[in-house]
Amino acid sequence: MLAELQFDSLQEFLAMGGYAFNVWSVYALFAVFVFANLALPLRRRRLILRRLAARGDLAQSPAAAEQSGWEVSTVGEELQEQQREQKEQREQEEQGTKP
Amino acid sequence: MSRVSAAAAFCATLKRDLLISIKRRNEVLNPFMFFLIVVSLFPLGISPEGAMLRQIAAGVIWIAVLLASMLSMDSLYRSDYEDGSLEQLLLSSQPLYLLVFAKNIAHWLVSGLPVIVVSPLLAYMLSLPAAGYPALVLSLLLGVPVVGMVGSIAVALTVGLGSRGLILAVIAVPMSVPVLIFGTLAVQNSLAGASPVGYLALLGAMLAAAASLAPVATAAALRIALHG
Amino acid sequence: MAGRWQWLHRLGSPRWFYATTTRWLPWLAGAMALLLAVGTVWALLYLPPDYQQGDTSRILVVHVAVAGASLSFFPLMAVAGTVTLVWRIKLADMVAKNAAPLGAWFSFLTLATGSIWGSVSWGTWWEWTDSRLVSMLFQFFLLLGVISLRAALDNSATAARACALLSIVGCINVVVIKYSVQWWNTLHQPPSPISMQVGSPNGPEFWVATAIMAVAVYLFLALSLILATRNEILERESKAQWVRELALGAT
Amino acid sequence: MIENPQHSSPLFEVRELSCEREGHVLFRKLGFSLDRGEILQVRGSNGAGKTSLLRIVCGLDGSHQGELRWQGVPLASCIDDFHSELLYIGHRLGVNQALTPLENLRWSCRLHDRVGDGEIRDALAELGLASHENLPCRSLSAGQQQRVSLARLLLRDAPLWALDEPFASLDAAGIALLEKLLLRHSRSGGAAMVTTHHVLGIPCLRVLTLGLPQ
Repeated sequence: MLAELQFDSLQEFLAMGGYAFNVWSVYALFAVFVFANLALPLRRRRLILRRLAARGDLAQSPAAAEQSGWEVSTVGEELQEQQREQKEQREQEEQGTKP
Repeated sequence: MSRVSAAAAFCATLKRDLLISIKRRNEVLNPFMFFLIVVSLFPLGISPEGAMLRQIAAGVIWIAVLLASMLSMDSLYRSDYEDGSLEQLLLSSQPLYLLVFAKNIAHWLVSGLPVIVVSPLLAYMLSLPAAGYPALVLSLLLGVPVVGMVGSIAVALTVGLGSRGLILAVIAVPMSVPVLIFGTLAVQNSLAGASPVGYLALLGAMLAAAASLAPVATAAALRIALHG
Repeated sequence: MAGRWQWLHRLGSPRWFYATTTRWLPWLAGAMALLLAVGTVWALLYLPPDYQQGDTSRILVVHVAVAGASLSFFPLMAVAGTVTLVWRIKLADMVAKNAAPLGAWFSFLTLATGSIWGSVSWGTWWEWTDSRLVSMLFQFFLLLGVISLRAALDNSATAARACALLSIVGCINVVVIKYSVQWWNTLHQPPSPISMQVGSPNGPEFWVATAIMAVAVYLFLALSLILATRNEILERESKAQWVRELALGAT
Repeated sequence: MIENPQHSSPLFEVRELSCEREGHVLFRKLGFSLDRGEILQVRGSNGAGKTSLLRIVCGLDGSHQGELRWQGVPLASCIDDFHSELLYIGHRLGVNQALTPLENLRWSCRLHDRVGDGEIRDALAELGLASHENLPCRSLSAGQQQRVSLARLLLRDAPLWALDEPFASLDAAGIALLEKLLLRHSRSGGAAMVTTHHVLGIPCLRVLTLGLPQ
């Protein structure tokens, strides 16, 4: 079922039976569409990799194993320490307002 | 811990929302006035004589209803989000979709019903023949709650955003296209002498689907939006 | 129980996805290029012109292929959305995030090629009574809605799950819109001189060329989506060790 | 964290809780348990994750890793029971500006228990808002609106309180009143998590400090 060539000459092929504009605009749009949606991601990939490589010396993020960022303390010493802090704050405010 | 029955929470939420809408009457009247203004623009914009208006009357009223409901829906969850009541709603041990359904009903009573009641008057102004009035009112009666409930999903998704960029309309209006299509078809069909029952039945089916599924989706959307 | 979920989470790990796609990308790209070339040459050079539409039937080959592919975007995003909401697999969100813009481009191309073809066969660039084109228009609007919701929500975790839910609701909506527009269309069929429903060109060659082009377009869809998702993985996992090594190795 | 000696599991327990916001780690492997009668004060600099922790504990925020248990049962499987025994007051107080305090409280309590208007009036009176019952809340000061939300503490007997900066806009009398309520709550076997920088003069107080260098 070897289909034979439909056009005899290049001009006829380009004329596309009088619908040159329609057919070629569709295939042009299609070509741009395929090229854009493949080239853009690849270009973006190069930019990302370059940016990541430049930041290569970033400090290691802490290992996820040990707990961090918080601590629980019971009342005992915690309360006195807070009250001391608050007393100091009040004294600073008074000195601040006196002169 | 005796928990209050879901029906009691439903009624409490319904009463509360109606109370808020009564106290904030202007927030409710503005969309309604916008609806009246939009409808009265068309005769000026297109042409005053009846023959032309008659053909577009149903579509004009339906599109104006859609746009007005976008504006009125905006305030559905916004004030509750800003003052923290939405969190209390999520933290109630009652099923959230039921409370959302109560809010939807309250919103429909306050903003949907007035539009439906006044639509025959506007239809007359747009010289729609009297034969079309019942179909128009019935189609609005069935269609407007669907628009409200499907729209409330989009409102819930964008509750944290405030109204910048009118993103609600971009998301919600395309979703109400089927209701618009069958609503206008029902009226045009009744004008042409055929019975609009077929389309009203379709709208009824959409209402049943929306009433059962939309509140569940809205509840899920609220939980997602508040996880921010 | 852990075994089954393990498999699912391993499947969902971005690193596994990146490694697997690195292996398969060349084959995918090769197959796509080959089929695309065959399809285009066949459609442009060897397809006999249709007795009714003449050479514009060559447009249909591309239009039908792209239209078919663009119909698969909302189901794809709805499935990815369900996976994001239920199992919270980050990879699904990465795929869905990149599928939306690509889907919008596909829908736009379908509308463009459709109206260019219609300008000849129907004599007008836009025809409201073609239900496929009108429902594609509203799919385009719904996709733009998902994209604008993604852009509007700044917290990425909320944006992922909000867009997932909107994709699921949107997918149902596209189906309902399609049938209501079709129903509406049968009633508003204007009695026009030439029959609006110009039949698709007959002859097996047309359908074979379109089938090849359709497969090529699906491969292109997969390739473009995978490339975009890989970029997304590199950006989101930029702190991971394997990404750092990859970056240093690549440049 | 030594296992709890009593055979019954603690009222509320958090294990291995980690939370990340846009790539920035708030805390990692956080663990504590809250027994009946205990008040836990959550302290930390701004942005340390105090509010996030409270919202995670209340089940409002799902983006975290770790395990939360309510009376030994994982939170996910008893969320409704948990919510019926939890009282959360956030930065946003849940007080609608258009409604009066009476109407606000009638709704927010009605979601959980059967509460009569009489009890609401007594609670408002105890919080010094007797004469403001029927004024719309927008005409009340921030401190007064805070007291309206605190009235819920009297109206609902929820074992677990989660209060986010409850002392924020209170005057001296208000602070004393809230401390009295907290004391009464912990004596009657309730527990509470409070995020505040105010020094709480309450026995059996534990302090969780967030935002420490990692």
